[in-house]
Formats: sequence, C-alpha cells, structure tokens
Amino acid sequence: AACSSGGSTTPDTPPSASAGGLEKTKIKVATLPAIDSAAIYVAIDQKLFEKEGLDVTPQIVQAAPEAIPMLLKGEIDAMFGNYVSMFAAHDKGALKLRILAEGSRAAPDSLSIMALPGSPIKTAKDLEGKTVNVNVLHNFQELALSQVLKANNVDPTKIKYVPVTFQNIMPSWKGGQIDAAYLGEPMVTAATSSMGARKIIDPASGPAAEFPISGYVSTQEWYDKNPKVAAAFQRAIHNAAKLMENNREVVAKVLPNFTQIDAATAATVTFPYFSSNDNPVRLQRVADWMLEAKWLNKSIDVKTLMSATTSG
Amino acid sequence: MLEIDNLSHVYGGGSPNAHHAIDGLNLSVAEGELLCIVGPSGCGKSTLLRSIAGLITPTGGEIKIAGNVVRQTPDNLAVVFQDYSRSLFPWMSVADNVALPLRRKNMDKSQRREAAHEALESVGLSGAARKYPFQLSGGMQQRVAIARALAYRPALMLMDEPFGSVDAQTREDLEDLVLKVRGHHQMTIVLITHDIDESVYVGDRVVVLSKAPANVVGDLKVDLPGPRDQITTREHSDFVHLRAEVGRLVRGHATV
Amino acid sequence: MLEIDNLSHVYGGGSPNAHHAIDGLNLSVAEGELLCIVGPSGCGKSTLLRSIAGLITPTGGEIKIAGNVVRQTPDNLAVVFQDYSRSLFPWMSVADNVALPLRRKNMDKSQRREAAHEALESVGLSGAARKYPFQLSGGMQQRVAIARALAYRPALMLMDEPFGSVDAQTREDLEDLVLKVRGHHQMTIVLITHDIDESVYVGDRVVVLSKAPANVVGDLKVDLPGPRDQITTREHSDFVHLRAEVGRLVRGHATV
Amino acid sequence: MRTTALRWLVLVVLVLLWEAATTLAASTFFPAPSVIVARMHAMWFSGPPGTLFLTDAAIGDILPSLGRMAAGYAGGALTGVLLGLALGLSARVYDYLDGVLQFLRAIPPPALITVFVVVFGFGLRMQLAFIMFSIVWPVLLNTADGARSVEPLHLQTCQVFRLSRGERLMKVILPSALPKVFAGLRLALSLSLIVMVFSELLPGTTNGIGFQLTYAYSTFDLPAMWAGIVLLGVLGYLLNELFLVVERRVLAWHHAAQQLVG
Amino acid sequence: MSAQTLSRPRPATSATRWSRRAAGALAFAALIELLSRTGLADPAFLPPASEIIGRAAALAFDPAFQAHAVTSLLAWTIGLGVAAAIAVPLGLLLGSVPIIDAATRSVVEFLRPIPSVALIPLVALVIGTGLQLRVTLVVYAALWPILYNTMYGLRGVDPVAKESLRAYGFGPLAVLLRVSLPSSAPFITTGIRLAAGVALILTVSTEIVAGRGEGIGVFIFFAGIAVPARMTDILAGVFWVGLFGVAVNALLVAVERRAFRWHHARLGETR
Ligand SMILES: Nc1ncnc2c1ncn2[C@@H]1O[C@H](COP(=O)(O)OP(=O)(O)OP(=O)(O)O)[C@@H](O)[C@H]1O
Ligand SMILES: Nc1ncnc2c1ncn2[C@@H]1O[C@H](COP(=O)(O)OP(=O)(O)OP(=O)(O)O)[C@@H](O)[C@H]1O
Ligand SMILES: [Mg+2]
Ligand SMILES: [Mg+2]
Repeated sequence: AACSSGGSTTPDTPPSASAGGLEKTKIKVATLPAIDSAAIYVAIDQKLFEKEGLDVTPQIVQAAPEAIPMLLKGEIDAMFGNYVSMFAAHDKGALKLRILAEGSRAAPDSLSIMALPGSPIKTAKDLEGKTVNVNVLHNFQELALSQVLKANNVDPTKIKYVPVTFQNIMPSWKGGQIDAAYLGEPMVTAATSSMGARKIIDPASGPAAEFPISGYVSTQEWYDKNPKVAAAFQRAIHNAAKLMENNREVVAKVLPNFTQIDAATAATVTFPYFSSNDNPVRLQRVADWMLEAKWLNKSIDVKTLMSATTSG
Repeated sequence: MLEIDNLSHVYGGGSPNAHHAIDGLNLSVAEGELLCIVGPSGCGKSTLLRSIAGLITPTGGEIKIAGNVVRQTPDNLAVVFQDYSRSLFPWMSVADNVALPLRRKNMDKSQRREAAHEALESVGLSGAARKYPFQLSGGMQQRVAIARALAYRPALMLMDEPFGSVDAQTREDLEDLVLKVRGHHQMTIVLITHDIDESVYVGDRVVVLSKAPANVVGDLKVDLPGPRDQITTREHSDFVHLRAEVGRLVRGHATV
Repeated sequence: MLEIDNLSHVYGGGSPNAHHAIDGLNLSVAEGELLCIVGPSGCGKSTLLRSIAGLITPTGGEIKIAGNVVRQTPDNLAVVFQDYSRSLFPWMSVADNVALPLRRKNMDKSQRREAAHEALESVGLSGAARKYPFQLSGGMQQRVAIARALAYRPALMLMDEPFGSVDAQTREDLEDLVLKVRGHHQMTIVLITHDIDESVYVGDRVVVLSKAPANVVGDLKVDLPGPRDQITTREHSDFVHLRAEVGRLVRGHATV
Repeated sequence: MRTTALRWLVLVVLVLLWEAATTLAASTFFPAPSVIVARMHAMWFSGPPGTLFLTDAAIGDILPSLGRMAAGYAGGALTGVLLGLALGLSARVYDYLDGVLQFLRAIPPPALITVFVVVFGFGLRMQLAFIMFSIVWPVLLNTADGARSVEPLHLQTCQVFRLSRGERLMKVILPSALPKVFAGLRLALSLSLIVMVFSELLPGTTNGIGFQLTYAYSTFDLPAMWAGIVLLGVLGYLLNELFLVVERRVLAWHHAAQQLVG
Repeated sequence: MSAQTLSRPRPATSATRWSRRAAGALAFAALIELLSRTGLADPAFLPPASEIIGRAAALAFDPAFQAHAVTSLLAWTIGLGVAAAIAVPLGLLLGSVPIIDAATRSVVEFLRPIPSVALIPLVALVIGTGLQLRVTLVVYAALWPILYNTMYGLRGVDPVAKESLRAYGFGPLAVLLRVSLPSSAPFITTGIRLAAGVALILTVSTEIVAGRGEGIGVFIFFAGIAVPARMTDILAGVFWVGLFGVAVNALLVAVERRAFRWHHARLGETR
C-alpha cells in the first residue's frame, strides 16, 4: 500500500534520457470524465509527458471531492479539480493546496443558461424567482453566474438553485422541474440542436469572462518533495494546451478515451480554453469572489499556491 | 352421521420411506353416538381423526359426514388435539383461547365471554381464565383445549387422548362432563384413548384398531345399563367383561 | 441421594397474580430408589421436577443431590419432559436426537450410534431411527424421549408422566423396561404419574402431593414381594390395598 | 437499572477514547467529538426558548427530514407487512410476485433516479417513493417468513373451528408472525434514516439532514458533516429506544413465554 | 368455503409455479413496455422493456461488460461472506447474553443509521479506495439484517427444547450451538437473503458514486454522463443486477430448502 509521505506507488525507476534527476517518474493523476480534463490526455497521447521523463497514469473519478481522500492517502499524486472546491478545502484545512498547473477556463458559449422554446423566460431579468439547476450548490456555476447577473442588473439572490446531477438535468428540465437549465458542454450543443433551446445568458461573459474553472493540484507536502516532477508536469500540460489552442483534432481524438462524447459530437462542441500558462491574477478573482460570497473564512493569496511558469 | 369407506392413507407417497398409515378402513358412526377408538401407539388413530376433520386428504377412500363427502373441514366440528399444548395460542389469555372459536357462532362479545367462563369452570379452571397458556401446567393446558371444544358445542366432536395428562380424579370428572354435555346437546363424539377402562366407561361403542397400517380388528357395542356412574358402572359385570375383551384385542396387536 | 428441604416456589413473585406452586416441601429419596409422585393436575409436580433438575431456581428452601446443593443442572441427570414433543429437536433424526446427549459421555461416534439404536429398539422404535420427530405419532415421540433418557444411563432419572401417550400394552412394557434398566444400572428414579396403579406397580415408594401449593400428604412404602410382574403383582392383595390407599389420598385433593 | 448504568459507562468510555484518538490524530477529516458537539449546538440547538432552543437551521433541516422519514417508514412498513402477509399466505401470490420482487429488491436505487424523476417528479413524492422502495424489503421478507412459519397446529386449529379469513389473519397469523415482523421493522427503522439521507441527495432537494450533510462535505466543512452523522446516530438511537418500548408492549406475551427457562 | 383458501393448499407442481413466475415477470415487463410505448413515461428516459432486455442480452457477450460484472460480483461475494462471518457469531453473542446486548446497544444503534455515502470519504481516507472500500461499505450495510435476524431468531427458540439439552448437563454454549442456532437457522437465512440484496445494492451504488475503473456501477455511471444519457445501457445494467439478485435469492432459497428440510416439511410445505 502507498505510504502517505511520498505518494509514490512504485519504487523510483531510473529516469529516462531526458529525465534529469526527477524525484519519481511514475505518477498517478485523478481526472474527471469531462472535456476540461483533456489536456492531460492530450499530453499522454502526444507523448509530452514521456518527453519530460514522466509516466502518467490518469485515474478517472466521479467527482473531484472523491479524489481528495486519495490525494491525502497518497493513492494519487495529483488531481484535476475545480478551484472553488479546492479553495474551500484549503480554507477549511482539509488539505494544504498546491496548484501545479492551470487547467481550463470558460470559453464563450461553453457554459450557458438556457430555456426551452416555449418558456416565458426571454431575458436574464426573467430568471428572477425562477428555479435553475446546478451541479452542486455553492460552486463555480453559481459564483460566475452571480457576477454576470449583477452586471446585468439582475438580483442573483432571487434565483432558486437546486442541485441536479448531470444525468437528470434533461428529464427534470423537460418535466418542468426546473425553469431554466444551467448547462455545460456537450449539453449546450445537444440542447440547442435537439431541443431547440434558447440561450438566455452566458454565465462566463462580462466580469466572468474566461472564468478559471479547474486546474491540476496536489498537496503542498507532495510538491515540497517532488518539485522537479511538478515542474515537468506543468511543462507537459502547458505544452499540451499550446498544441490544443489551434488544433481541435488533437482534442477530439482523445475525448472518447475518457468522456462519453463520440467523435461526431466532439467535432461540434465548444471547447473551454485550455491554459498554456499560469496566471495568478485571473485565479485570484475566483478566491476573491468566494470570499465576497462568504464561502471562504479568510482570503487566499493565490500567488503563494502557484509556481512560475517554466514552459515557454 | 359419519361414514368412512375404504379409507387409506400413505405418508410420503412415492418416496422410498413411504409410510402406510391406514389401509382400507371402514367405519360408521351414528348420530349422537360416542365412539371410542383404541389401538397401539403409532397405528394411525390421529391420522384417522385428522382425515375426518378434513385436515389431511386421505390418499384413498372416502369420508362422509351427514351424507356429504369431506373435502375440507366440515362445519360444526371441534377437535381436541393430542398435542394440546401446541394447539393453544400463546399470545391469548386462556379465556380468549376458549372464546375465539365462538366468533363463528353469532355470539356477541359478552356472550362469548360468558360461554368461555362457563366452559372453563366446568373443567375446573375458572381461576386461570386470565392467565396465559405458558403459565399453566400440562394438565391444565389440556383442560383448556377441552373447554375450548366444549364451549363450541359442535355437532361432531373429535378428541385425541383428551384426558391423558390429568390426574385420576380429574379424569373421571372430565369423563362424566363429556357424557353430560353429550346428553344435553346431542353431539356425536369420536374419542381416542389408551385407557381401556375409559373406553368402555364412556363409549357407546369401542373400536379397536390393529397396528400400522390401521384397520378395525374389533368393534364392540357397550351396552351398560342406565346412566353411567364411576363406581357402579365400573363394578358392573358387563363392564368387567368388556374391558377384558378390549384388553385382549389391544394386546394382540401391541408394538413393543 | 436426593434431599429436598423446605422447598418453596412462587411464580411471578411480586406481581399481583403471583402463584404459589410449592410451599415448604420436604422429601428425600434414597440411592437406587424409584419414587413415584402422584398429585392433582396443576399442583406443582413438574415445578418440583424442574427444580430438582436445576432448570428453575426455587424461591425458597434447598435441594441437595449426593450432598451438594443444586444450583445448576447436576451432572449425570436425565429428564423426560411432560411436553415431550417440544423437547425433541425437529432438525435431527430420531436417532440423532437420542444420540445427542451421549456426547457428554466420552463415547465415540459409533458407540453413540449403537447406544442410540439399542435404546430405540428397547422402546420398540428401531424402525423409526431415521425419521424426523414430526413424522412420528404422539406416543412414538414420547418413546423417543424415553429412549433418549435411557440411553444416557443417568445416576438420577426424572420422568414427568412418561407413559401418558402410549397404549396399555406398550405402557406395561415400558414400565417393565424402566424397572429392568433401573436394576441393571443402579439408577435413582423420580417418576411423576397420574396412573395410580402404575405408581404402585413401579414405585418403591409413592408420594402423594396436595393440591397447590404442593405439599406431601402421603408417603407410602410399596413392599411388594419378588420381582414385579404385570399379572401376578397386580393381583397381589398388598397391591390392591396400596392402590386403594393412594386413590383415597389423591381423591381427597381433587381439583374439579 | 444496572444495565442502564453499564450502557452509559460503555458509551462514556467510548466517547472518551474517540476524543483522545481524534485529538492525537489531529486530522481535519476526523474532528474531536467535543468539536462536533459544539458545532451541533451552534448549528441547531442554540435557538430561542420559544422554539425549544432549535435554530432556524434545525427547523429547516431536521424537521422536514424527520417528516419524510416518518411518512416513508409508515408507508414502507405497511406495504411490507401487507405484501409480506400476502406472500406468506398464498402460494399463488408468492409465485406470481416472487420473481419480480426479488428482481426489484436487488436494484440499486441510485441507478433508477432518472426513472424516479420521470415518474414522480421532484420533491416529496419522489422522496417518499424512494424511501418506501428501499425499506420495504426487510419488513416484507421477514413478514413473509413469519407468516409461512406459523405453527401448523395453530393453523389446523383455525381450520377446525372454521375461523374466517380475517380472524385467522388478525388473531393467529399476525400475532404469531409478529416477533419476526418486528425484527424487520427494527431493521427498517434505521434503514429509513439512511435512505432519508439518500433521498435528500435526489435532484431538487434543498433541505434536510442529508442535504446538509452532503453540502457540508462538498464545501469541506467537516465538523458540520460530522454533526450530521452524529445527529443521525443520536436520532437512530432514540428512535430505536422508542421502538423497543412499543415492541415490549406488543410482544409482552412472547417475551414472557420465552422466559420459561429459569 | 372461502376459509379454505387461507390454509396451506397442496403444493402446486413446479411447472405451474415456474409458469406463474414467468407470468409475473412478463406482466411487469409488459407494464414497462406499455408505459414507454404509450409515452406515459418519456421513452428517452424509460425505454421499452424489449429494448432494455435486448441490450442486456447483447451486453452479456461484451467482454468489457463481463469484466465490470466480475469486479462487482467479487466485491459482493467477499462483502456478503465477511458480513455473515461477523454478524452470525455477533448475533449469537448479543442474542444470548442480554447484558452485552444492553451494554453495546447504544453504540450499535448509534452506528446503524449512519449512511454509507457519508462514510465513503472517511473510509477512503483510512483504508484507501480500491476493492477494500466497496467491501467495507458492503459489510457495513449487510451486517445488520443478519445480526438482527439472528438475534430475533434466537428469541423464538422453544424454551422446552433448550431446557431439554440443559437437563443433560450441556452448558450455555452447547445449548446455543446445538439448539438455538439450528432452530433459528431458517430465520437467519432469511436475514442472509436480505443482506444479499443489500450487499448488491451497496456494491453497485458505491461504484456509481466512487467506483474506480471497473464495476457495473461504473458502467452505469458512464452511461449516465453521456449526452444524451444512454438510458437503455443504464437499465440494461440494472437489469443484470436485478437478475443476479433473483439468481442469488433462488440459490439461497434452494440451499435453505435442502438444509432445513425439517423446517419446511414440518410446515407442510413439501410432501
Ligand atoms: N407427517 C408424517 N409423515 C410421515 N409419517 C407420519 C406422519 N405423521 C404420522 N406418520 C406415521 O403414521 C403413523 C400413524 O401416526 P398417527 O399419529 O396416526 O398414530 P397414532 O395412532 O395417533 O399413535 P399415538 O397413539 O402414538 O398417537 C405413525 O407410524 C407415524 O410414524
Ligand atoms: N411459568 C409459569 N408462570 C406462572 N405460573 C406457572 C408457571 N408454570 C407453572 N405455573 C403454575 O404453577 C402450578 C404448578 O404447575 P406444574 O406444571 O408444576 O403442575 P403439575 O403438577 O405438573 O401439573 P400437571 O399434572 O397438570 O402437569 C400451576 O398452577 C401453574 O399454573
Ligand atoms: Mg396420535
Ligand atoms: Mg406437569
């Protein structure tokens, strides 16, 4: 079994040619079965980790909070998680967070508040007093939408959020249990094409444009022991993101490996932005909004959790 | 009243250890008659009784009660089971145990209660009415089972060794009680007993069964004069004679 | 062997319907003696027996077996329960039921089996060894319980109406069997019965209990000549005399 | 009296051990019981005397949960007893339903949530259906077992005295099955607390102990999550004590008859 | 007349019994088919039974699904076995020594209503997330039905039977093992049947929430996050779980009928 100190599941193997002095070469990373996780799969597919001398095994988990015990127990080295959850965990002392590399940011139209064709909801203002689904309460979806609504003169406290799991959004929406649906890709595309749903507002616009959603994180403890692995990992992710920036094909190719998105859909969906560098400033926004919403007890200086970008 | 025609019963039919309990038995009981059945242990007496009560379906032959073939339990019948302690309901008081069947009799609650108390009194258990069966001795439980059957006033009463667990004095009293009730309420009674004296004392007729498979090996009419009496009847020469006769028949077919 | 000193038992002590079953009873049984206990139904005989077996703790007085106060079940004791059908284990064959207690006797499997078969044979049930209790008639079940106790060869044997459910012939055979086994294996036996003839026939001594709360109202030594015999003994004048005596004592305390 | 003292002693010792272990381990995931209790007090039991010291959060979470649980339990238990009796008594009903029921019994409710949403919609109806569907099985199986193993001589006695169907059921079969039914009911009781929590994870739920508990975990408020766990434990304990009081009354004859052995 | 129907009728032939079961199952399938085909329930979310069964049949030959099934069944088997191995002896102890029952009751009753979902992260943190996580949660949930049926079963043992063995000088342990255990065995088995279902549910549910890599629950989870959700796949997976439940139950019933023939024969259920 893994020991909690190092998180290494196998004894270090001699580094390959370019792996100059990595603390370990085999690492396990928890990922989510969503488009946002694509960078790590592209890095594997394009042998970017191999170039850094890393052997990365992805481990799909159902939800990010599930991976935290694994991280703490050393079953995995790093994980892909959304910042809101990660900052909350850090704030509550559940783990000492270290951000290894930024992952995804919301791109225009990759998230959307939508209404069915016959719905009376036409504008953002109509959302007041209405029921909207979220994946989990008090997460990035609410955080971003609140800012956007405020900017559009809508009172965000008048929205009634109900948690609805991914799979049940469509039946609840059709059944009238929710008035407007808060969707992410590939559901936005599917709802538009198959149900004729209308976009009411893009929650990742205005103040929340390019809102950072998820990143690759680890514990501070692990980072302190494996700084070189961390740097190599970051480089590979950033390089993958660069590749993905203007090449949809590399992304579309890997999607069926870890999501339930087939090649046809993959060709049409809107991808989020994949970050090819780390930027504490835009991430600080998330922490500050969380503090404003009283989701954090104290402010977090995001800079201290991140390392300088070494790729380039 | 009761006609048994060529009755047979096989337990576990088909299996290698099938047991032939009754084999082609014929018997008839007249209305109002008190028939005693004696026979060796395990010969098939209880099986016969259960067949009459419609609790088991005999594998052969036919039983008719008042001209109707028994296919299910006939109306207006009461049974005192050999395994009396198991036939009482442990979650009911003694009085409730006795009163329960009376629901079939269109009696209201107070009538039922009264009838139950009367029956319990007649078997010497008026003091135990509010106890639960497990708080009674074996003999007392047996008397509760008798009281239940008596309170019901059935047209046909089947009793399987009903007095086996009570002392001699109580037994005699119960014998007389059965005779009295029978006289008052025009019942037909089939009573299984191992006590030969008893069979002659209470019976109008004594049927002796052979060892398994059961069949009739003796059928004696008991023609004793006048109302029976524990002392004079038992001293009567016919009684002594009949008793010896039954004894001989039973012993001819003993099991040990 | 057995000393009972000022024994009392109250059921449900403290509650308003407490029942005083035994009240200050004194009794002693010599080694090798066969004591018969008779008494009215519900007087407390089974309670006395269960106290001796250490199955209930009497609320007053003391019982000593071979000088030791009974606090839990004494060694080398066997009981034939009045409620024999419930004392057999339904999940075991008849032979296994009989063999089970022999595990306490340092016997290996084949010895146990043999002893069980022998005991079953002696009660006339060798054919039923592989059946299950529910496949037997009442009398056969009772004989299994007797066989179980006999096979155990206890120093002290307690029997609660052990022959109540068998026919007359079998009953006599079983009485003789008990006498024979007692003679061979030096047992002390306490036997409860409602059959007054039986008590005199098998007993070395007959104790008559009063109605509840139980106490000794008669204690008769049975001094009949020679080995007992069903015909000659029962014709002996002392037998007839003793029987009448016991009968009088019992009847003086009848319950109905 | 002595057993009550003993029970408390055991409880106190275990809580002290728990306190010591968690203090030593100093893990955020395992807060000490003192911390948890303080949190429970702050969250739920520091309200005004007018509401029996319950806070708004308590009124908003605990009461709806208990209501759901009670309604679901009542419905599930009743269904279980009725179906169980039908199954135990009639070979025909048993044959027809056995396959389907055994099938349904093995189905993991989380996989069926979409079907529940479609059939029942959000809210109380779905939650109650969910609770009932989950707790009905122990009651049903145990009742069927009880109804099938009624002493044969009792049934024969009924038959001989020609008791009506209803009389047999109410006077004989039910009382005789009752000890086993109670085993099922007792299992179902704590199960109803568990599935109450599950039902509050269903789409559309916005209050309840289960909702509070999962929300606490999703925001890594571990003392609050533990407060929920402990509250469930305490509720389970209290409900069980209540249950035992009822059971002792209803099954008095049974307990007494079993104490034949001195 | 009508009174007769409540007594035990002669057992129907096994052909009749199986055809009745099949009729019941068909009726159930027809109901779902109808709900779906008539549009009473949106067929996108509740596909017709014929489709579900067809898909389930296809899955049986899909090696990936087979691997999922084997993983789940392994966790189930181990979990149920461990639960029974713990619960029966524990039930015997608690059921026969009232003082221990009384002393531990507060703890046991406190633990019982804690839902396994709440435990997942905590257990994962302590023992990890592999097979051991599923097995632990399965054991935790499957324990109770066996434990309680054992305890309640012991209470129903005929006291005269216990006295009989005691009279021959057997100690409490011997009485427990030789009388109380066999006598309550049928009811304990009912507890195990209950637990088998609970264990199956827990295995798959845990996989849905926190399965790693393989298991029917993981299969169901992935079918659920597809857009649109592959309801036919989900329900085909559920169908296999349910079918497995039926099979396990039938097996346990058959074993029980053999092992406790005395019980059923006494009750007059078989000849
Ligand atoms: N359920 C059963 N299965 C198999 N055999 C049985 C069953 N019930 C009774 N028998 C057998 O049938 C025979 C007759 O049994 P029955 O109970 O009728 O005897 P009985 O005449 O009443 O005896 P007793 O005087 O001892 O009560 C016995 O040999 C018994 O072993
Ligand atoms: N568990 C109990 N609780 C309360 N009272 C009881 C209990 N057991 C027996 N009794 C009472 O104690 C008295 C004596 O019972 P016991 O069984 O000793 O009688 P017995 O002499 O064996 O009678 P029988 O000849 O009828 O078997 C009875 O009046 C009975 O009601
Ligand atoms: Mg008989
Ligand atoms: Mg007695």
